Amino acid sequence: MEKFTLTLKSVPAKSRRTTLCGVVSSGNLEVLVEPIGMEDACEIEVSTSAHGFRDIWEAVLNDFAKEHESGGLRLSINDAGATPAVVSLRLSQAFEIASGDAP
Amino acid sequence: MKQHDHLASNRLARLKRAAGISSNRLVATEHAVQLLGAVIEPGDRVCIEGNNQKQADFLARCIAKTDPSRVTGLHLVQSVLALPEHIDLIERGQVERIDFSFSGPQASRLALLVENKKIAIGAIHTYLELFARYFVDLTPRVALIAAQAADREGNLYTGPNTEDTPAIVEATAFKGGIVIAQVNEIVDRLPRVDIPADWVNFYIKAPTPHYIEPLFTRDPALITEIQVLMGMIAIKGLYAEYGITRLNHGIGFDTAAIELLLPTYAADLGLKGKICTHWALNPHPTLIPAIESGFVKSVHCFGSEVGMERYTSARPDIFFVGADGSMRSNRAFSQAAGHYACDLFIGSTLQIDSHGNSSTATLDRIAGFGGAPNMGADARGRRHASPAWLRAGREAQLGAGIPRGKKLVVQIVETFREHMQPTFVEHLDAWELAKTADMELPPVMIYGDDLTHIITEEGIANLLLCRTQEEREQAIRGVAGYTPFGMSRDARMVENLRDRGIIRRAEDLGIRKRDATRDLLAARNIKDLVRISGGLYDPPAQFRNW
Amino acid sequence: MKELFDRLFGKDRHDIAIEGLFLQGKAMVGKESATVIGTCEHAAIDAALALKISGAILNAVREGPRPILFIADTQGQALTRHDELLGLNGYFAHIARAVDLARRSGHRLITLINGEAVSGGFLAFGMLADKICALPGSEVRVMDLRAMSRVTKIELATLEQLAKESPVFAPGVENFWRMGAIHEIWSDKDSWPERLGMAFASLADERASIGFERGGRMLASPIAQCVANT
Amino acid sequence: MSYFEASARTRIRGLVDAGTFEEFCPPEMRQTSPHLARLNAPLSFDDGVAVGRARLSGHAILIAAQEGRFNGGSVGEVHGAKIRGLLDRALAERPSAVLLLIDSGGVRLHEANAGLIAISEIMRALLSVQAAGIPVFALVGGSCGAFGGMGIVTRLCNEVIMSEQGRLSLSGPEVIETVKGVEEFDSRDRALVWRVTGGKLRRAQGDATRLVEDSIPAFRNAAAELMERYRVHSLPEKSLTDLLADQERLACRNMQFSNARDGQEVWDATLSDSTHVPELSSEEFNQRLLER
Repeated sequence: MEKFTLTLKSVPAKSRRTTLCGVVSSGNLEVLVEPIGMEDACEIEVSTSAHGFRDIWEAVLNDFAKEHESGGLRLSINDAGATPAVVSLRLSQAFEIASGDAP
Repeated sequence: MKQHDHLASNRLARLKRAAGISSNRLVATEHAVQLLGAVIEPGDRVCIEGNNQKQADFLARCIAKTDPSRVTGLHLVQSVLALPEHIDLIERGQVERIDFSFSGPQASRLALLVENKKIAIGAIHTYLELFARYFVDLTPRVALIAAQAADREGNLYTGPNTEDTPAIVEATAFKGGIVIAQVNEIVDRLPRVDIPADWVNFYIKAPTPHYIEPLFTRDPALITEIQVLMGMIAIKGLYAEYGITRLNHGIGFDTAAIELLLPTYAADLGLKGKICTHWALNPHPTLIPAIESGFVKSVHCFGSEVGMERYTSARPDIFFVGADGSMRSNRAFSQAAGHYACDLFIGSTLQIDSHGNSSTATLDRIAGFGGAPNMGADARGRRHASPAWLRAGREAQLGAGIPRGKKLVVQIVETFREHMQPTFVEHLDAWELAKTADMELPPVMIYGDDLTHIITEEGIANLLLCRTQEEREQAIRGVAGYTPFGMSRDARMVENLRDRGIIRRAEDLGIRKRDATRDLLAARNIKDLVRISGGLYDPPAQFRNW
Repeated sequence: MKELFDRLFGKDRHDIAIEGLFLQGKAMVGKESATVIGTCEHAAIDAALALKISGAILNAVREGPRPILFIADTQGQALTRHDELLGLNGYFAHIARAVDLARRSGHRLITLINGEAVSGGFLAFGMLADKICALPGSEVRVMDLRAMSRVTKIELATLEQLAKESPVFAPGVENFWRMGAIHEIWSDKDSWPERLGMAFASLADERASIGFERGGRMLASPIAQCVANT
Repeated sequence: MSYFEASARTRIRGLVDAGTFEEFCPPEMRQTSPHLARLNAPLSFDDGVAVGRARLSGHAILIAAQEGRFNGGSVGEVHGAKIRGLLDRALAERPSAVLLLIDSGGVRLHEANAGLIAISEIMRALLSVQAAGIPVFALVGGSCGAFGGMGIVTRLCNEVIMSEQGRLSLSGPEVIETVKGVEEFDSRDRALVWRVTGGKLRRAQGDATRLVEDSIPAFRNAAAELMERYRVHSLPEKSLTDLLADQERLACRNMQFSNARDGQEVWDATLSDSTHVPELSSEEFNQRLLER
C-alpha cells in the first residue's frame, strides 16, 4: 500500500457530518469524512493499492479542494485501484452527504 | 484447342478421389479426416469458416489431424484464427501463408509464430475487405463451413447464425471450389434453405453442435456509474444534437449503457422516435428494453446471439425473419449496411493518440480488426443525404462549393482503463507491434481523420469543429482527464475550445453528475432483460444468477 | 484405534465400535463413564456422517448427563455437488445445535484432535466443545499455504515468511493454541488418562481471552467487548 | 431498490426505521484488520461489517450487515469479533430480534485461523441468544451468498429470509470444481449453481423460511412480519424432542434425495408444478409451494 497525506487550502465547509461512502473493492474506494479543527484547509489521507500514481492523486485532490467547500474536513481514503473518474465521483458523493446537500 | 475449364476438371478430380467415402454428398463423421485428405491439394487456399461468433470447429479439428506430408503448403483465407486448432495447423507446418481479419484468443500464439518466421501474414483485413478479396484474388479452393442442419439432399439451414456462410460459399462454389459443411443435425425437412444443395459438395454430421461465442451479451449488472454518465453525455450531447436515427454500436459496456438508457433517460428527454430507430447491430440483449418500449423500428444483424433466437423470431417487425419464422443474419450485407446506410458508429478502443488514431493492438498480441474499421470510417462513396450526415459535413466545412456530408465516427472511452492504464497516449503500441511483426502498416482500428467525436467521463470533444491540427490535439487532450497525456494540455486553449463548444463538459450539457446512477438503466441485470422480453430471451448459463 | 483407546482410557476400560469412518461407544474417564463419539481416517464429513454424529450426540443427551468425548480426525467437509444440494451446512448447524443442547443438559464436552482437524469439518465437529486438546502429531488448518497463496494471490514466500511471525493464518496446532482455540497440546510423555481426567475437571469457554493472553488474537476480545458494552 | 446491488450500509438504511440506526464500533474508530495490513492488502475502516442497534417497524433490533464487496464479506478477527460482540450485547439488551445480513464466502484466508475461531464463537454466542428467547434472523440476498462457516451460522438462525439471487451452502462451487473436477461441479454453469445453492432450492427444502423478491422493502416486510409473529408467540427453547424431529427431517431428506445432484429433483418433489421454476417470481413460486 502506498500512503500519503495532503493538506489543501479550501473554503470552509458549511456543515460537517461524519460519513462513510463507497466500498473497498477492486477498482473502487471508500472515503471517510470527519470534521477536524481547521477552517481553511482540508486534510486528505490516502492509502492506495496502486503504486506510483501520486502525481495523479494530487491533481485529482487539488481539483476537489478547489471545487468543493471542504475546509475543516478530513477525508480518509482506502483505495483498491480506482480510476480518477471513480475517485472524483466518490469524493463528490461523500462531500454531498457530509456537508448536508444530500440525505 | 485451349482448355477453359481447368478449375472444373480439377474439382471433378477431387470429387472422384472422395467418391468412395460419400453417398449423395453425405460423409460419415468418422471419415471426415479422410475426406479432407482426399480433396485438399498441396498449396490450396482454404477457408475454415469462423468469426467472432460461430465456428466450424469440428472441421478445424479434423484438418489439424490430416497427414502433414500430403495436406501442406496451405494458404488460409478466413475471418478469424480463433481456435487452438487453427494455430496447431500452422505449428504442424501445414500452412505457409495466412490472410485474415481477427485472431482474438489466439493473438499471443500467433504473434510468437510470426516472430519466429513460422508463418507469413499476407494482410490483416476487415471482414468486408476479406470477403471482397474472396471475389477477386483470394478465392478459396476449399471452404469448410458450419450449418445448423442439412436435409438428405444436402441443402443447408444456417438459421439465425448465417453470418459469413453465404459470402464464403458463393465465392467457392462458383469458382470451381469444394464446399464441405459440418452440420449439427440431419433432418428430413429443413425450416428453410439458406444454401442450396448444388452449391455444397459434402456434408457431415458433427459429433457436437458448432461452437458459438456469446460475444454480444453484456450483463447490465456490470455497468458502472461512469458508463451511465458517458451514456447520458452521448445521448444528450450527440444523438439528440444531430438527430441520429441510423446507427451501429460497438460491443462494449459503454454502448450497452446507452442502449439501456434509451427507454428511460432518452425517453424523458422526448427523444423517442427521434433517435436510434434503425440499426445495423447484432441482437444485443441490452437492446431488448428499447425494442419493447417502441424506440426501435428495424435491426439488421451480422450474426445472431446465443439465447436471442426465440426473441428475434417473435419480433419480425424489427428483425429480418424468414418465412419459417427464424431470423437470418448476413455479415457481408450488414457490414455494407453499417458502412453506407448508418449515420453514426460509436465504439470503444484501448488507445487513442494525439491525432485521434485509435488501436486495440498491444505489444504481444496480433488481434486484428473484425468489422469496426468499416463501420468507423467515412463512406466516401455515399451519395444519399440525411440531416445528421449533412450537419457533420457542414461542421467540418467539407466540399469545395458543393454540399458534402460526413459520417459521425465516435470513440467512447474512459480516460483510464482498469489497473490505471491510460487510454490516451502520445504513441500507440501499434507502432512497436508493426516493427516486431514486420508489418507494413501499424494496425490502426480507426484513423484519426475519420474520427469525429471523442466521449469520455470528462465530456465530448467535437473534432469536426477544429480548424487546425493544434486545436484538434488540444481538444483531445481536453477530454483526456488526469492521464499524463491529458495533464499536459494547454489549459487556456482548452478553456477557449470549451467556450467555442468544441469541448462540452457534462455541466455544459445540463447533466448533473450525481444523477448518473444505475437506477437510470432500463434493466439492471440479465434477469430484468428476461422479464422485459416476456420470457423470450434465454440467456446462456454463464450469465444467469438464478 | 484400539491402541489409541487403550492408551487413552486404559486396557479393558472402553467399549467403542468403529463403523467405517465413524466411531462411538463408552469409556471410563477416572471413575466416570463417558460417551465417546468420533471420526477416523481423516474422514471427509458428508451429510450421512454428519447425521451419525448428531444422532449419537442426541442419544447421549437422552441417556442423561455424562461427559462426552469427541475424537476428531477430519480432512474437512465432503466436497460433492450432492452434499451441497442437500445443504450440508444445515447438517453441520444441526450438529452444533445438538452439541449446544448437550452442554445445556449438563454434559461436559471435550474434543480430542487425533490426526487432522480441518476447516468446516472441525467447525461442525469438535470446535464447539468446552475444551479442545490435541494429541501429538496432530494437524489443524483452514487451508494449506500453497492453496492460500493461489487464492489470495499473495506470494508463497511472503506467506511462509509471515507464518513464522504470526499464528493468524498458517496451519499448525501451535498456532491454534496461541489463538486460544486449542487449550492443551499433549505430549507422548504425558499420562493421557490423567490429562483427560484433569481436562474434564474444569471447563469454560474463554477462548477469546486465552487467545489474548497468549498473544495470538489481540483484538477479538476487546472489540467484542466494545460492541457488547458501549 | 435491489437488495442484491446495495452496499451493506444501504441495506441497513433501507431496512430500518429512518434515522434509528446507531452504529457500534463505527468506522471512525478505525478498527481495521492488522493482519490484512501485515500482508499489505487494502483495509476498510469497518473491516467489512457494520453492527449496531435500530428499530424496524418500531421493534428494537440489533443488526449486523456484512459488506460482500470487501474481500468477499469474509470473516477475519475484527469482523468476526464485531458480530460476536453484537450477539453478546443482545443478551443484556434483549432486543425483539437480531438481524444478520449475511453476505460472505466464509473465513478470510488472510487471517484464516482467527476467522475460523471467530465463526465458532459466533455460533456459540448465537445459540446463547436463542436460548435466552431472542430470535435471530438471517437475510441472504447478496452477491456472495452465505458460504463456509457463515452458511452454517445462517442455518442456526430461527428464520432465513432469502431472495432467489441469494445462495446458501457450504463449499463454493469453484472450490469443488478445483478439487474434484468440472464433472463434479461446473462452476461456470451459473444456472446449475443456482439450482444447487440458490434461494428457490433452499425455500423448497425449508432451509429458507421465506422467499422474497430482490428488493430491500421486500426483505423489510418479511422481517417485520416475522417479528410480529415472535412478539405473539415467543421463542421456546429447543428441546431434545425438537432436535430429534430435526434429525428425523434431515434423515428423510438424505433418503428421499439419496442420489440427487440437481435442484430440479427437489422441485419435482415439493412443488405443485415444477416446470420453468427459475422463471417464476417469488410470489408464483411461493404459491406453488403452498399448493403442494
